[in-house]
Amino acid sequence: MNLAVQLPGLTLKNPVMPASGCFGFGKEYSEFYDLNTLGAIIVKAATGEARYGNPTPRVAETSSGMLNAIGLQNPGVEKIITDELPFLRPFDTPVIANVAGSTVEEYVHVATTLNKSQDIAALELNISCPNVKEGGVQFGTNPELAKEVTYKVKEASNFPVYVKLSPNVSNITTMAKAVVDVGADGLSMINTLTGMQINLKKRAPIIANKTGGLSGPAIKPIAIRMIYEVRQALDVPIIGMGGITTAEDVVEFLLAGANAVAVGTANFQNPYACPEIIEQLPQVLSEYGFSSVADAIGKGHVHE
Amino acid sequence: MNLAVQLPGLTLKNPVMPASGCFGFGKEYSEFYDLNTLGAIIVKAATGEARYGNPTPRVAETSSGMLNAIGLQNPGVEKIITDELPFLRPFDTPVIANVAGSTVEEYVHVATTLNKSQDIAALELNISCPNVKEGGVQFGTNPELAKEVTYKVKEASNFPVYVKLSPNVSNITTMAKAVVDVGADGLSMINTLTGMQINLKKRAPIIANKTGGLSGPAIKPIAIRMIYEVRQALDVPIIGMGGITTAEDVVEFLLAGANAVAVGTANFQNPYACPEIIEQLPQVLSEYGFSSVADAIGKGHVHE
Amino acid sequence: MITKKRLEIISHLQIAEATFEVTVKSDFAAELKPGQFVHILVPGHMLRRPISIANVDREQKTFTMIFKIFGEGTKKLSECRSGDYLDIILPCGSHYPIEELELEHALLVGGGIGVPPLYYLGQQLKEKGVKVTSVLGFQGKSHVFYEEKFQQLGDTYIATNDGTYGKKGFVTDIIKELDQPMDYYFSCGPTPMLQAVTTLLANEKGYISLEERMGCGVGTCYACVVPLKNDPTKNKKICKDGPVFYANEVLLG
Amino acid sequence: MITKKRLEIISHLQIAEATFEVTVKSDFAAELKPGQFVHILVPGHMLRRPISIANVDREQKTFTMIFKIFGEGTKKLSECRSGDYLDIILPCGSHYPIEELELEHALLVGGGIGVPPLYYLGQQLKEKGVKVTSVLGFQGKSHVFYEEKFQQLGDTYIATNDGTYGKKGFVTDIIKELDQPMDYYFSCGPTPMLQAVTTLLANEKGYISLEERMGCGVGTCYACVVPLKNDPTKNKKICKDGPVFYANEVLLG
Ligand SMILES: Cc1cc2nc3c(=O)[nH]c(=O)nc-3n(C[C@H](O)[C@H](O)[C@H](O)COP(=O)(O)OP(=O)(O)OC[C@H]3O[C@@H](n4cnc5c(N)ncnc54)[C@H](O)[C@@H]3O)c2cc1C
Ligand SMILES: Cc1cc2nc3c(=O)[nH]c(=O)nc-3n(C[C@H](O)[C@H](O)[C@H](O)COP(=O)(O)OP(=O)(O)OC[C@H]3O[C@@H](n4cnc5c(N)ncnc54)[C@H](O)[C@@H]3O)c2cc1C
Ligand SMILES: Cc1cc2nc3c(=O)[nH]c(=O)nc-3n(C[C@H](O)[C@H](O)[C@H](O)COP(=O)(O)O)c2cc1C
Ligand SMILES: Cc1cc2nc3c(=O)[nH]c(=O)nc-3n(C[C@H](O)[C@H](O)[C@H](O)COP(=O)(O)O)c2cc1C
Ligand code: FES
Ligand code: FES
Repeated sequence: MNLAVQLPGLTLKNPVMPASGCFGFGKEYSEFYDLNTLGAIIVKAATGEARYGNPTPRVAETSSGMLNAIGLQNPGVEKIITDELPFLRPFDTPVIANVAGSTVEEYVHVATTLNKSQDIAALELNISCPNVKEGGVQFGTNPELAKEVTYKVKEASNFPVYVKLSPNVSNITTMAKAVVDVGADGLSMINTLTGMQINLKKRAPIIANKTGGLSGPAIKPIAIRMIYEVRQALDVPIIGMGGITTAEDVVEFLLAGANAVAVGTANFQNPYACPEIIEQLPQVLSEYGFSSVADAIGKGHVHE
Repeated sequence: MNLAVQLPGLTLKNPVMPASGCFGFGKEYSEFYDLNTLGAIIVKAATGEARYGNPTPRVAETSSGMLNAIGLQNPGVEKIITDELPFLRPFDTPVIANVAGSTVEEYVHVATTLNKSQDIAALELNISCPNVKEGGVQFGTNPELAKEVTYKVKEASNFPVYVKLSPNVSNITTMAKAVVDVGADGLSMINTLTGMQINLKKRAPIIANKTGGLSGPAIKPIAIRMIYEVRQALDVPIIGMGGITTAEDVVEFLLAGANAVAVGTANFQNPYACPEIIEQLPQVLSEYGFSSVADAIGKGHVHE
Repeated sequence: MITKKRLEIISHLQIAEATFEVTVKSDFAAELKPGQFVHILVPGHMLRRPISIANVDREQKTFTMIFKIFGEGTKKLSECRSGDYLDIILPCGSHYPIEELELEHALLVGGGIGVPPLYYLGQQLKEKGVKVTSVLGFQGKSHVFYEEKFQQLGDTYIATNDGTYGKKGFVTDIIKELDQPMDYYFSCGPTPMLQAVTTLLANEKGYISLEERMGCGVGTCYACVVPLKNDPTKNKKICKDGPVFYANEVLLG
Repeated sequence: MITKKRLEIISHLQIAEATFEVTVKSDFAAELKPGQFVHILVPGHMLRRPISIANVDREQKTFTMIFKIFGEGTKKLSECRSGDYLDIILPCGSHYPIEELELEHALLVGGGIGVPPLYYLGQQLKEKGVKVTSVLGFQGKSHVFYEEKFQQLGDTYIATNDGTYGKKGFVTDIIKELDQPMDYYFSCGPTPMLQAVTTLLANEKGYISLEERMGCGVGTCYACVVPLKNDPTKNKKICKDGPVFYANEVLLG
């Protein structure tokens, strides 16, 4: 069965890759299995300078999901290029760098700095970060801000840019169109939904940052809906994610219109999640009558 | 333990009521238990004329949640007043009517018509319906539309109006402020998040309407976050809902800032959900050191 | 009176390919009527699963359900064991109104997982002295169940889609060749089968039992509706007004 | 090598109030080191639960965990039985680096669910010929466990918060009165206890083991960090760099 997928800047042997922030920079899970099995790897967010991240607790468990507020902890883009990414060089698996920042300038700086890396194949532009200049409004919930940061990062980068959309919006298609209009090579969706859990004993939010991002199977129906909507409006490559834990989930994302998928939270539950999903994918695809990954993409769309 | 809660137009013996659309007009669950135990009852949405609703399938199951696209099936506001609401008259439990429509005029018509009912104590204004005049944009995702419909319904109605907010927005506080500004007596939150599930065999969305509203424990962290945010910005009565299945969940909503709560999807899993939660509430409240329902409201807020 | 109970499984058997027969103890057993269903909680799942009542033992105070593994919920139910408890809402829905019918000869037409409720119906009909003829359709030989039990009720004909057992084809292929009078037919099965049966037997009186994805199972959520034939702008609830309807009452498909 | 295995429970005992001792079979048992933990999947839950290794039987190829019911996950684990399987990631994290230490006399200071890892540590220390003194704190008498086992390792002192057993008060109240030399102390327990212990023993060398809510448990998600004492703008991961840290390395609380 042909699992290969061709996306801007990415030749994937299969459509399954770990999601940003759920796989570090690859070292830890390389102790569990051969990273060559992966379609690609999206590494943890990079910012201009090193970030400590938020105080702990940073995670909480919810029904079929989890909240996280890691706070973009990372050693900074320079150190990522010199100390983290080279580890992934020997693997025959494209690496996607996740770009974050608090100002347009920081995003551009990160993207420009990443131009010198030999170890990456594409950027994932994480626009779910709050813009400190605009008083914390997320780049990802304001089409004008999203446009601006996408345009400037596209201009600065030598790599294809996949813009990672936030689901915390009324109209995902408007956001998708905004960033595609200014040159996004693809979309990555969805990031987490903002949530909170309150500790009854402590009478306070469990997560020190109060709110956190909701991920996991709980959000899958929202991810599927958003990908379906965007796919109906736009012909653009989509890396789909949000609650994937099985090969059946992958096929559901493909049917909704994703060209490839990322697996996040499931890695924590099962460190072998990605290779197991990849192993089962051919069988599940053929069980539902598909002859390849390409054959399934967008096939869940009903045309009246 | 004092479970009583006093809200505009509503004297509740306890803070727990079934959510709109999850309890019909009360008849069916009255076969399971005495409706007098309930704090209040929110009945199914009323529109100007009878509505057939959407084609089936109208529901699907998701991880810790469900999707529904009932499509506001109801016999129309006149028949609701004459044929449905009188059944609830003998019970010592206030009834809240859920008002829906496709145009501002329809909302106003429903609210005006409900003025003649002797069986209700308040309105819940369901602004999650798509506005047919504005091309399907939801009243509940556009602050200006929300303002307009709230203002006109407030003007038309003799009852206190609780506006039911949609969670499908970037900034829930903006929506809350918009409707409170024009006189909403209270808020009811949250309605469902728009989602989709695709049937792999049929290669099509399971729900005939394609998208449906996601409810159940999966969305609880989003509900808690939104109530917490609105409570921090506004001093307005809030009926909280979204994934409540236990008395502990109720306390979490109270801590987040809800003054009362509604239980939706949980009724389907357990028809005795409401009375069981009410029964356990005193014990759970005292386990966490609260001496009454009022004592717990808003106590999850951390003030730096 | 509808209620919710924790009921003990006293027998759990596989009776055909992916098909299980589960009997539970219930003080309410004697009140259950043919055509009604129960609504079962599967731990870890949001929505209950509707399953028909396939038989009742009034003396032992037990009732039996037969189900096929379709998805995750029925898979989990298939993994239960005797001694486990199931959380069940019962009784749900309408029943075949045989008390009210003048009946001498009844035709039962079942397909797949539509067969089980007809067995309990057939038993009650036989008790009443009604002559019962059964036409049952299955996917293939390995899926056939309860053939002998139906034979004890009266003449029984089997069709399989793949021809591995009985007649190759559909239940309608058998009905066409049947040369017997009937007062009423009673049918349960997948919608395409019901459409074919009601079309073929358009001149006969009959009752059919429908399926739809359910939320509450008790009539509050409006998930499970079917449009009315005489006014498709109106509908009825399968969980409360149904699952049994007069054949001409509802619009299929 | 870190891995994930389905391991069979061969013994499951309640040993104190809400406290359970669970032993599982594992070919990896001999490789587990004191201070390390395992990360357990609780069916129906998104996040795994970290539990320390409380003992290892190299010959039987088993290891033992001791946990207390805290919330839903530990409650479900308490309901497991011998013969059930647990899905476990192991081994996780750093260990007490006793191979590298010059040691004659060790002080173990444990509180509540921080006691279990110290037992395995004490066993290994005793094997090495180190003199072991243990100071253990519990909520109250009904919560005390493994007292005799610790006594077999050396002098053992118990404190309970409510005074229902041993000394009323905190482990630090006992340590203050101890008049014994020590090369190193090893401590595990709730953060307030660790703060009190590290403050009291500020002039001694010691290792402490920390707890934090975890995502991955293997070092990829940055959920479980603790700031460094010499540079609080930097942090380390408790699941990978820890849970055992040199007492002066990290900033508590
Ligand atoms: C009144 C009635 C009586 C029934 N009696 C029987 C019976 O006696 N034996 C039997 O094997 N089956 C019966 N069914 C069908 C049975 O309910 C489904 O096979 C079952 O719900 C599938 O659940 P699942 O978890 O295995 O499938 P999944 O696909 O995993 O279920 C997902 C969701 O879809 C619903 N669903 C899927 N298929 C159906 C369906 N055909 N009808 C209703 N809901 C569905 C499930 O209940 C669940 O909410 C009956 C259905 C109805 C409505
Ligand atoms: C390295 C390490 C070793 C541990 N060793 C032991 C041990 O040997 N025996 C023992 O009884 N307990 C131990 N704990 C604590 C144990 O992990 C928690 O008690 C347990 O996770 C609580 O889960 P729950 O489902 O019962 O509670 P819930 O409150 O329902 O859990 C909700 C979430 O919070 C997390 N959580 C809650 N409390 C803690 C905590 N104290 N530490 C980490 N995560 C927490 C859970 O893992 C889960 O993700 C250890 C913790 C760590 C970090
Ligand atoms: C612990 C954690 C950390 C994350 N960090 C990042 C990040 O640094 N950058 C980013 O774009 N997304 C981040 N995400 C979001 C995921 O990449 C993914 O979009 C989301 O979790 C939904 O997928 P899932 O349900 O499979 O986890 C993080 C998610 C989790 C759970
Ligand atoms: C089947 C179903 C029908 C619903 N119908 C309505 C409705 O008519 N009007 C309304 O305002 N909300 C309706 N809702 C939303 C619920 O009232 C509630 O806001 C939502 O389901 C979240 O609560 P829950 O998670 O407890 O179900 C419906 C929800 C469900 C599941
Ligand atoms: S399933 Fe709720 S009305 Fe039928
Ligand atoms: S729990 Fe993920 S880094 Fe420690």
